[in-house]
Amino acid sequence: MKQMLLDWWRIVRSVLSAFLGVQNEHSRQRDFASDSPWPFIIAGVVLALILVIALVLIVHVVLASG
Amino acid sequence: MVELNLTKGYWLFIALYLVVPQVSADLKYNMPVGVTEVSHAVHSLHMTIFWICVAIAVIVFGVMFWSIFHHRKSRGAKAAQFHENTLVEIIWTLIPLVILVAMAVPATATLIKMYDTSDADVDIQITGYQWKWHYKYVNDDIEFFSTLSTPADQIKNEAPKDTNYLLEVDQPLVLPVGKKVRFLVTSNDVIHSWWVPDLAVKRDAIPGFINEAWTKIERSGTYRGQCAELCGKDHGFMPIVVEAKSEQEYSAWVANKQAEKEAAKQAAAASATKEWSHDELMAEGEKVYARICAACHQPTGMGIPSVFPALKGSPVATGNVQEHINIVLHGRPGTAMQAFAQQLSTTELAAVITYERNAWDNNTGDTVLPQAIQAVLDKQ
Amino acid sequence: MDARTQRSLVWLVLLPVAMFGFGFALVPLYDVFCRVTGLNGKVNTSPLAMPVSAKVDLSRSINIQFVTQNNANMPWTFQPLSTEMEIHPGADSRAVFRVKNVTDHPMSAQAIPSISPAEAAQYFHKIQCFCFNQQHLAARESLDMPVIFYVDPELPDYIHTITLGYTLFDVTKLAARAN
Amino acid sequence: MDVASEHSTDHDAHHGPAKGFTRWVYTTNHKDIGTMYLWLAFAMFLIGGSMAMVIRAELFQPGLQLVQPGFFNQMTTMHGLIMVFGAVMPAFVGLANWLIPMMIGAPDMALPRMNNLSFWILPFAFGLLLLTLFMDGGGPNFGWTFYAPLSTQYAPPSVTFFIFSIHLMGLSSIMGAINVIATIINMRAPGMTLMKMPLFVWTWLITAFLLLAAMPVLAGVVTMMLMDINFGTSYFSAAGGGDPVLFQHLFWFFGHPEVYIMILPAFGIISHIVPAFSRKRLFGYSSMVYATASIAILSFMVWAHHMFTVGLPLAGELFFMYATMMIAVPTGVKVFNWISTMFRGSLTLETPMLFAIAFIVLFTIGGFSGLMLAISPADFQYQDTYFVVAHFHYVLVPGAIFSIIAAAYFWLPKWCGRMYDEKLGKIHFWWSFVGLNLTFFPMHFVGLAGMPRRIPDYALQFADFNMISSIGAFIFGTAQLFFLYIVVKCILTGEKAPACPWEGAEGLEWTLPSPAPYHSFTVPPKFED
Repeated sequence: MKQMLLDWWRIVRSVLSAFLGVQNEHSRQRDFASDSPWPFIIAGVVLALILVIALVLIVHVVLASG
Repeated sequence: MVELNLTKGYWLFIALYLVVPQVSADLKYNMPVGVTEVSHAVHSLHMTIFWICVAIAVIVFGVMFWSIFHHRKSRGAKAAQFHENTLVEIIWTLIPLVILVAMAVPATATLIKMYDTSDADVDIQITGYQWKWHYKYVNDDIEFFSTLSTPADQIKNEAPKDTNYLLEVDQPLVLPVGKKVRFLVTSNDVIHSWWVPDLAVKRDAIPGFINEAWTKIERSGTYRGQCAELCGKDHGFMPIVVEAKSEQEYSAWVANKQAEKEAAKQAAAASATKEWSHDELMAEGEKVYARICAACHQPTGMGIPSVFPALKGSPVATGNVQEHINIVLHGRPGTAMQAFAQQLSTTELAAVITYERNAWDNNTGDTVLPQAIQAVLDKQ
Repeated sequence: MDARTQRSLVWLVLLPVAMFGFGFALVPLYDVFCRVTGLNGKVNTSPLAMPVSAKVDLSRSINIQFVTQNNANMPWTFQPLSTEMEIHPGADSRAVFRVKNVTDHPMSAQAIPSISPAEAAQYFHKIQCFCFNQQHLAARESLDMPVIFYVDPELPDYIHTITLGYTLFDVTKLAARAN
Repeated sequence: MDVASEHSTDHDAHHGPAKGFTRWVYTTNHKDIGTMYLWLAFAMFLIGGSMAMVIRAELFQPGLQLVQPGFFNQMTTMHGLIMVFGAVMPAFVGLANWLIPMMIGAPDMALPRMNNLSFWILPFAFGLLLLTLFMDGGGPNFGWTFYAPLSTQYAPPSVTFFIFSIHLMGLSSIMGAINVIATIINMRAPGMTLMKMPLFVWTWLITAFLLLAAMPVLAGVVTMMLMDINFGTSYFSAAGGGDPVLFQHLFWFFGHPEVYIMILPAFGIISHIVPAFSRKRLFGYSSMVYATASIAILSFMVWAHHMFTVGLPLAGELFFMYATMMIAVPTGVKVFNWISTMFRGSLTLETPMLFAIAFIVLFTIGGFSGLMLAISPADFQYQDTYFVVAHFHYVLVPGAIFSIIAAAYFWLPKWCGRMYDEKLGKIHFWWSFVGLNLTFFPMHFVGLAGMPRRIPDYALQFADFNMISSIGAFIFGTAQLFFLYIVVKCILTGEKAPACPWEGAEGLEWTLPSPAPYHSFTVPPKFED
């Protein structure tokens, strides 16, 4: 279970760095050594939705503060 | 040879990028500072972000051109073999992020100010038509069309162009100074966009919907703008002129306008009784035709094939008179042919129909009197 | 074409077909999104499921403006009997619009409502409105059309004026095609 | 003009290309199809360019001198459509067809017959589009963004042909994208893992996914238009419950990924040329790939920044402003990476490198004006003025067009086995550079001063900067005819090019002889990094 959590955290971290557009050689090779791309794609879509929701929340906070 | 002019090119380019905007900022080639609180805010936002971009550009391109010039092979530069440095990359990602947040704060404040249309003193309904604007003072029940008044021969380069070429209208929109004015923008046919740079107001006019905008003009004067959304053939020929008057002048103008409306009603009734001769109607008709109808049906009466029908020898202009009157009064729905019943007086309608039935050797010999038009209008 | 290309081909054809469907799905999605957020001044164009009997807030009065607009040279005359009205949130109010078919042939028209400011749209509830259905008028016929509405008391307090605008469309061809 | 055929060397096993016309009609060879795409793109570039000359000739002075406003609108619309769908996109698909198989060590594209079909749709699509100019009522005159109801209720009768040609172009692009993805995923040489692929292949893989997601939505929009015009539905007419603003949302949901479809391959090309002439590996290869992916994802969240003045609610304006500003970050990363690649490299400045440096400088200026446009309150003054025209021309002309020209100069020796004339190349560069800046730089200021877009005539205060723009436009236009001369001269009489004419160039395509044999990599090459 712990290993699984660790993997997911690594995938999330690498997708977040993808959003920022910065990644180092080492973790990129490790990312791309993994067998199937699907976990990355799912994490990517989920995090994209979270990004959209985060932006909408920021807008509401900004509007609420007036 | 190449390396030298590359550096010269760079300094010329930076000079161009730095000097020209500064020179043009004072000249007429920059966003107008405008006469409303919102336009001042937008102008300062524009200039701050512009200077931020210029600063970043000078630093980034400076480093780039220096390294290009310095590391040329012909100067014996050996290529270093580093090709990754994540720390540097993270830095040059966070710095732009910080700059962006710094820009977003004032922008948000200005935008919130632009969207507050509450408690307006005057409400104006602005309607975009194919190729002119219609203004209606909702509270004072005044409404009129505002059409381009630049004569056609200036546009065809047959006459010298005056200073406000293409930016002058026959009836400008008159607004009070210091009062909050609320615009209700909509459209009669296609999407237009009502834009006056000096007021920093730009709102799309969409058929079927009402869009809101507001302004509070600080100084009296004349402010000119144009339609800012492609709306067909004469998109470039439907300008906007706003005349800001002081409060007294404005209320005097409103009163005068309402009096004018009453007088026009009497005049219409009176002119209906006046005996108009065929030639008088033809002369008046020609003037009205040139001002309104020539835009589509062309001065020659030939129209534009399959876009605007020709009147010369047309079955309508030479056929049944009642049918011809009906089309000019009520227009033809779904086409650019408008209903001119509210736009022209009965005399003007009678004159232009008489002209259309006799000009370009249609000469049906008919004389349509204002009384005939009045009869049709009363029957409605 | 080897097996692997064939397998990826299946997915690669499904994606554009799905996106084509998504393009069409955006139409109802947009409508729902507009209704929920009152985007673009859209307001309900069908009778309310059940008229909410909100309590009347006598302390506050809202100025309702009525504005009319004919579309694409629609010849009918169309104007509100009174251009302005003071109402209390929660109270049912009634406004009348007069329309007249000035032409000499029968026509059908459809009025489209639009509320400004757009934020007020979701607090503006129409119980009965001539814009719920098409109006068919014979030649030279005139008609007074009522709209019964009320404004939700939860209307944000910075809104004091609401403009209800109607645009009148000529739908004679559309109606003829329908029946 | 047989680019790849007259050199079919002996070891080219079973058969060279067929002779004569049938070769080009029935070809399933990725090199021939690439050549046809590139020549079609060049022809469309010159046709679209001539329309731009008509526009700039009319705008040379105030007053109507040359064309009627109705025809002027047709010219602006067709200029936009032909340049976007006819010049830039086919040119990138042509480069993909030529380069991707060679770069990943594949013998050909995954679906050769579909490749042929997706090319041969295009000449008929553009023939149809150009024919609408001669139809009753004229060609499309509602702008390349064809907003309803101007494009539905008030359109000329030829709008249905316009819709059909957009369908054809969309179909061709979708098939092209499917082909590229299937090739990249399945046919890489052993040892060439996803992460060792050249960057041009990476950017095209991501662009292809953008195409598959965006193009169908455009097909949906034009289908809705077709039904509105002919079958009495009212998607975009308020009369039947529709909404013209819905059209703009749908169009720009496709529109913004489309503009990234037109710039991501350019990023790929520049990421090949800059390292080659700096004799240094690309800086931050993985960041470049991740940044491209991040741009692609963000491009679907920002579409409404084209509609700030349409009456969006305040929350919508803020959301799209913030999302649009975020795109500046990954784009910035890419520009910084190119500059770091050049830093402490060993540079030589042949023609491809000159175009690449001009790309970096001028595209970034387009990026800065784009950042200014993202600021929603300021956009109220910029929207639909010549400031926007200056922005997207700075992003597209030195962006997409310069990168395509740079790619042509860089890979021409590989395609036709002959070197272009270096001196003529440099003349072409400086000639285009001057013409471009003379044309589009004054547009920033004329737009700020208040000149709206798409108008055939303007007020007197915009007169002198418009004259400069028009002169610049003719300079830039003639430079591209000169480029045609350089390319033809190189193909016919250029001196023999070695397998790898560029000292710093790396990549599988440079291991092939120049010109690349008709069938290359029939046996997958061993690839070790």
